[in-house]
Amino acid sequence: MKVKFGRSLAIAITIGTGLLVLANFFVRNEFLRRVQQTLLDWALILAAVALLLGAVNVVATHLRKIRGRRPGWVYSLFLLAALGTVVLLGFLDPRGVASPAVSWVFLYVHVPLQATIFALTAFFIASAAYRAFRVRSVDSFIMLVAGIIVLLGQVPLGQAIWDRIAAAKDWILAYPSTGGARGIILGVALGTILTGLRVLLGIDRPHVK
Amino acid sequence: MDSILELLGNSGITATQALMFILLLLVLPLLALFASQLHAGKRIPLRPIRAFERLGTFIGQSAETGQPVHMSLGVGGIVDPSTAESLAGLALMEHVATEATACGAPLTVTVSDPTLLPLAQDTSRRAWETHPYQYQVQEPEARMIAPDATAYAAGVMDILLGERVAANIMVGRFGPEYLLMGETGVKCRVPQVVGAADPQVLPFVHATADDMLLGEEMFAVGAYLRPRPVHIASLRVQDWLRVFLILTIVLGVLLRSL
Amino acid sequence: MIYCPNCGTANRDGSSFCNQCGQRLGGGSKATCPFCGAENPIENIFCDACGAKLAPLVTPGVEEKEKPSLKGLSLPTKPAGDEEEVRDSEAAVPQEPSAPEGEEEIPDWLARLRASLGDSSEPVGEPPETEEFAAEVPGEGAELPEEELPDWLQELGVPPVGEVGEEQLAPAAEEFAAESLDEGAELPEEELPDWLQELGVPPVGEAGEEQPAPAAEEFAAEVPGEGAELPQEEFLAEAPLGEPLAEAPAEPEAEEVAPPAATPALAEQPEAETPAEGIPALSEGERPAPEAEPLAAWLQEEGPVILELSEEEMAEEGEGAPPAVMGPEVPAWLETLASGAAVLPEELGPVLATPGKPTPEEVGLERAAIPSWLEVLRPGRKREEGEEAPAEEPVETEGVLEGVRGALRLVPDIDPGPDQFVRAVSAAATVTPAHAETLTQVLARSTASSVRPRTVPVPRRERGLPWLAFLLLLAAVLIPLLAPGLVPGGATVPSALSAKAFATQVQNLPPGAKVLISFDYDPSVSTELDWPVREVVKDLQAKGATLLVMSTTPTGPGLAARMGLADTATLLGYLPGQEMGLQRLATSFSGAFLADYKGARVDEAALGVQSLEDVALIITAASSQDAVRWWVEQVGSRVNTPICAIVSGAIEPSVRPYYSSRQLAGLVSGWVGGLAYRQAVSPDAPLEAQSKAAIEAQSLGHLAIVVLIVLGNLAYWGKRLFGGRS
Amino acid sequence: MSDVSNLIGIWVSALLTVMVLSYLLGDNPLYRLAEHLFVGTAVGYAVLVAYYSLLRPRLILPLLQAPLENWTLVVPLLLALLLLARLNHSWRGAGMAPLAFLLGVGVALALGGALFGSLLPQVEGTMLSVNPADGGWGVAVGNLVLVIGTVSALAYFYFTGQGDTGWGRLRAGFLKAWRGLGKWFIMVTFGAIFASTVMARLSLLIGRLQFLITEIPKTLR
Repeated sequence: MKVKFGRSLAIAITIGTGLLVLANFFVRNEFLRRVQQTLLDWALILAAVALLLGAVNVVATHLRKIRGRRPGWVYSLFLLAALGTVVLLGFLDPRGVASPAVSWVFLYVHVPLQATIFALTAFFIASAAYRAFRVRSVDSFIMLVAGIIVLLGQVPLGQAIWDRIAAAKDWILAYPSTGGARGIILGVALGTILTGLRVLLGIDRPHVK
Repeated sequence: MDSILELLGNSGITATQALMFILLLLVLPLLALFASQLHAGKRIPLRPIRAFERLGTFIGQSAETGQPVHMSLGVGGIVDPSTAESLAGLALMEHVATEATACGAPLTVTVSDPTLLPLAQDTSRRAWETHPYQYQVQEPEARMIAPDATAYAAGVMDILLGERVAANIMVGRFGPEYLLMGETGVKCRVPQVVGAADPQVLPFVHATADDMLLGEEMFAVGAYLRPRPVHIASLRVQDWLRVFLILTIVLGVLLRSL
Repeated sequence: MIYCPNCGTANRDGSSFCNQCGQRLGGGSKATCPFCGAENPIENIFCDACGAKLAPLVTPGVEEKEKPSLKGLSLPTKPAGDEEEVRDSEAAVPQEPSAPEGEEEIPDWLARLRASLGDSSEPVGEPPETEEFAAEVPGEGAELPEEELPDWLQELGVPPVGEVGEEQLAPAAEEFAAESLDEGAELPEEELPDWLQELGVPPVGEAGEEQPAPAAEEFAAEVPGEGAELPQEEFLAEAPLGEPLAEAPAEPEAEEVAPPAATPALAEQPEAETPAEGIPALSEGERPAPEAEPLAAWLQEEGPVILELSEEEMAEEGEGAPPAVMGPEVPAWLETLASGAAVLPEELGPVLATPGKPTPEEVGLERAAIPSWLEVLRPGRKREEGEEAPAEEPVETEGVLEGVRGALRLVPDIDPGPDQFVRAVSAAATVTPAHAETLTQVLARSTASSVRPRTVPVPRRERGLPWLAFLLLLAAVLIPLLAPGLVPGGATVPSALSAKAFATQVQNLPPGAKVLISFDYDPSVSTELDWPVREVVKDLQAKGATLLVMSTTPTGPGLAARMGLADTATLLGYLPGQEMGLQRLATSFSGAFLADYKGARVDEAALGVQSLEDVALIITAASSQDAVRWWVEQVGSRVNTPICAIVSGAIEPSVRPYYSSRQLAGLVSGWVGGLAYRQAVSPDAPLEAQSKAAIEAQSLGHLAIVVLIVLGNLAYWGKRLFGGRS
Repeated sequence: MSDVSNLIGIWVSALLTVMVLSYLLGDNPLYRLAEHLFVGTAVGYAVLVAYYSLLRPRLILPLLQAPLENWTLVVPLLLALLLLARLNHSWRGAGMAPLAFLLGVGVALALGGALFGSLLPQVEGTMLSVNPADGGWGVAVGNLVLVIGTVSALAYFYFTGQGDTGWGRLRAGFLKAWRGLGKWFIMVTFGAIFASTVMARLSLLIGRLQFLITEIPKTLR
């Protein structure tokens, strides 16, 4: 009984907040806008709380790994150490994120790591290119042609090879490529609308037990 | 007509808003209509999507080999515009988790956004609780890696490289960091099923996944895997809206050109 | 009261599992690995020593049903009602093992089995042929060449009963079959569940199969026949494929329970569903195979165990000795059987359909298979610690069987007693149909598709080509960086109108104008965007503009601070809420930023900015098209201030439309765009050497990618055209 | 920040950069160490941001400093506590309410965003003139290609089929052709996006390498 009530309540909350927020898209109304603003502020706060929960989850996961001496547990030690250090530095200094210590870690540890790991995608893109553009069918041939034109059209070298290539690249990007992308985006929008409606109608309730 | 618009305008509703609202309202009766048709026994065939068919294979393999299945719900959350993609991932996850527990395949679900984590945890718990011998099977593990997209990708790479994954299923919102995960999966020769919606990412999904759920297809999970009349009806509505959009565009182009 | 060792919760006496946390209670704290014999902590899922999987896939469920209904108290393991029923039905079947000989060798349940068999079957059990059979069994089993199995069968991993039956059964089993049928008929009514009787299946015959062990004479007599039919070793070897099958062996217990009629569900379902839906062919005698297969798998698995017990050599001969553990598990397919009708057809249908015509005997066997097993096998009691389960016999852990390992879960130290079985069965009967369905679907699918090799290769670095790709790219990028000036085309940047428009916007700013810069990118693309942003900021500062710096990503302010903007500009900090945050910012600037980067309160009055209209120019530096879209849609539609964007090259195609539609007043994309901007602002200033080198590296890098694409195609077509022949 | 800390910083970041790049030689402990450090700092930094940018200024300080003015914040505070209650397993159910709230907001945002952020502008943007009189032949042809591309790519996703009545079959054949065309456009898009991404990613790599090549020698001087 209790559970059932909880469920109905949860569904009601979802539908209620959903409709309130959604209404703003359709009506320009000062009161509704303020209600929505309040709800969004609350949601932000809750998201921040959820982040704390998530951090607890991260810590717990790695603690478990360390306790179980599962493969790679040593790395988990470092992960926790890094996490702990950053959090500690941030909370020791009232300036928080802006404190010199945190800034230093951010500047000299976090940024280079993130930038370099992301830079690995350059290599991954190379090996993906090796595989992705094989001409297996008409489809993939089309992809190959479009890909190579755009690839060379972006750099001076391409223009040295064929002086119209930049124009060809621009044409592809402006028309056929945009067309395909729009089709995909519109499709996704349709899917999103129906997915959203199902939740707001209480048909899908991923959050209710 | 003008007077209606004026009336609406006075109450803060523009013509486009009214139009969109009508569009949204149209969906409801259609949905009800198709659902009732389905209940009455009408059959609506669905175009085959291979990724859905292959999922079970991978889970079966996982059960046989004891290697875990990794499922990623992407870097989206549930309080932002990527909510729908995250929900699609959750819907698929529910299916995957149920199948995995059913045949004893270990499953690890990772998320990046902390708001999605509780839902993933509940979903895995739910799948596990429906198992008749739940205490003899492993509950699928749902965990967060990091809220930052690149860090998340790095964590997933770590799982793919280090945990001998039997299959990698990724459905949700993905950004440019996808390539880090997708290509690592290829390198480790992990079979991958990936669903993503962002056109910026799709070429790389195409290049790295064995089976992909391209854009809109990822929202069809409910209809394909847990066939409920409402979900199939909802796909049908989607198709009708599609036709409506196409006609609108064509009409618009004609009006503009003439 | 039993206190849970794990969480301390008090559980009712007799509980097997903690009702709070699921910890196994009283069952001993060690799990013995059935493959290597190592002792593992009870909570281990994989054996510490050999990696075998210890956790059962599905064990005879002790509790599942009760847990939900009662909280705080875990029920005694035996529900009274069920138990009584069981007892009643069991009354007919002697429970105590009356095993004549060699108790040490034979696990209790076997003994009991024997006993039960013995009682009923002794009269029947000693046909003259027994001896021959016995002799034949081991030999044949071992001999079956794999080639005999049709490919599809192999793929499916289903023991080819049909074939086996035809080839081997036929000779040996003919007489046997006749007999076994007779035997079935002779069996006392009490023992046979109704449905069994209806089927007219000889329960004994099947039981016999399981126990080719010579140890028990009576058995031997019965067993040989069946044993001969089913080459056990081979089956096992193949078993890895068919998970369901592999697991099936576990079911004996459950099945045992079923027969006693204690579990109406089981009894009924087999009757109604199996014959009717699942295997319509059976009754016709056309398709014995389908049914036979599931049985076969079972039998085989069980068989090996027994074999090992009695004759170790046999086990060794068999290539894939069956993992001994199977006993206690309830096979998933059984459950499905119990719960849903359709299982058999789906899984077995295709498999069975193909094998050759079944001999009449086979037909009989098939029918008998499921039911009789259940009845005959009656394992179930708690193993004592230290006592070795049959499973623990040294079984081969490698080779074909390996795959099985994962599929078969071991229940190392619990052999649920008969009562538990009952429960398991009744549980199985009520198991959510959805679950059963799911399982069948999974199984059907996993067996049906042969697309991928069954065992997933262990992640391993792919050698060769990716490596080559990495190297090629690295070389292409490094050479120009170290030795600029080599690349044709040089560093002439394609002039970009959008970058020029950007420059114009900056240059036309009135002196002292307020400019809002939003760092909407994160460190991952900082390498690409930092430089153009720095260029723009430099020009803005040269114009004496007042910079307001914000970010829609949490890491953005850090990046801004990194450029020294924390001191030279007003660093408003992180605006949470992405799109919604921007919407709010557009409608009211005040209140959007409660505290700036340093935690100080933002004073809009001092800034002189009450709304975004007070700002002369908005610049977003973005790594995702979403951020640009938010600015354009949420801010651009509400505010008249021009918006310019500095974006990563990757998203230029998606962002450019906003420039074309004039929603963006200027656009700089990536590094190259930054150079174009630079040239537009000061056409005469020579490019720095570093930028030149970077552009050339970019050129050559693109060329390298093109080369890789070509190589990829050469490799692909080469393999396709010539690979087949070589 | 002092020069010394800067110097150390540059060396640390160079070291970390090299550690990550060592991944190219194969998955190795150095890389994994760097990667775990990265994940750790990312989570830690996010926690700090969540606290200093959100919780403190938007929830804690207002409630502490002016509880009466900000009494509405009690609601999120309660919801937050319910969410935190999830930490205790038996209280997990309590988290349903805050999750329901978040989901309601999120779904509405997604739905509204899809309608007004994607559907409307994209449809409007596709209603282009294909009349050469408006912008010349080049533009007209281009627009036509764009419109056909959009429409056919959209049709590519068609999910549901029709019975095999005559009309259904006709429709199926038509749809098949349409979908094939849509696939081509989608492939062009893939190729173009792939290629333009190459540019951005190569820039990143070049940037990192330049950092190693130029910054390190500077510190040695």
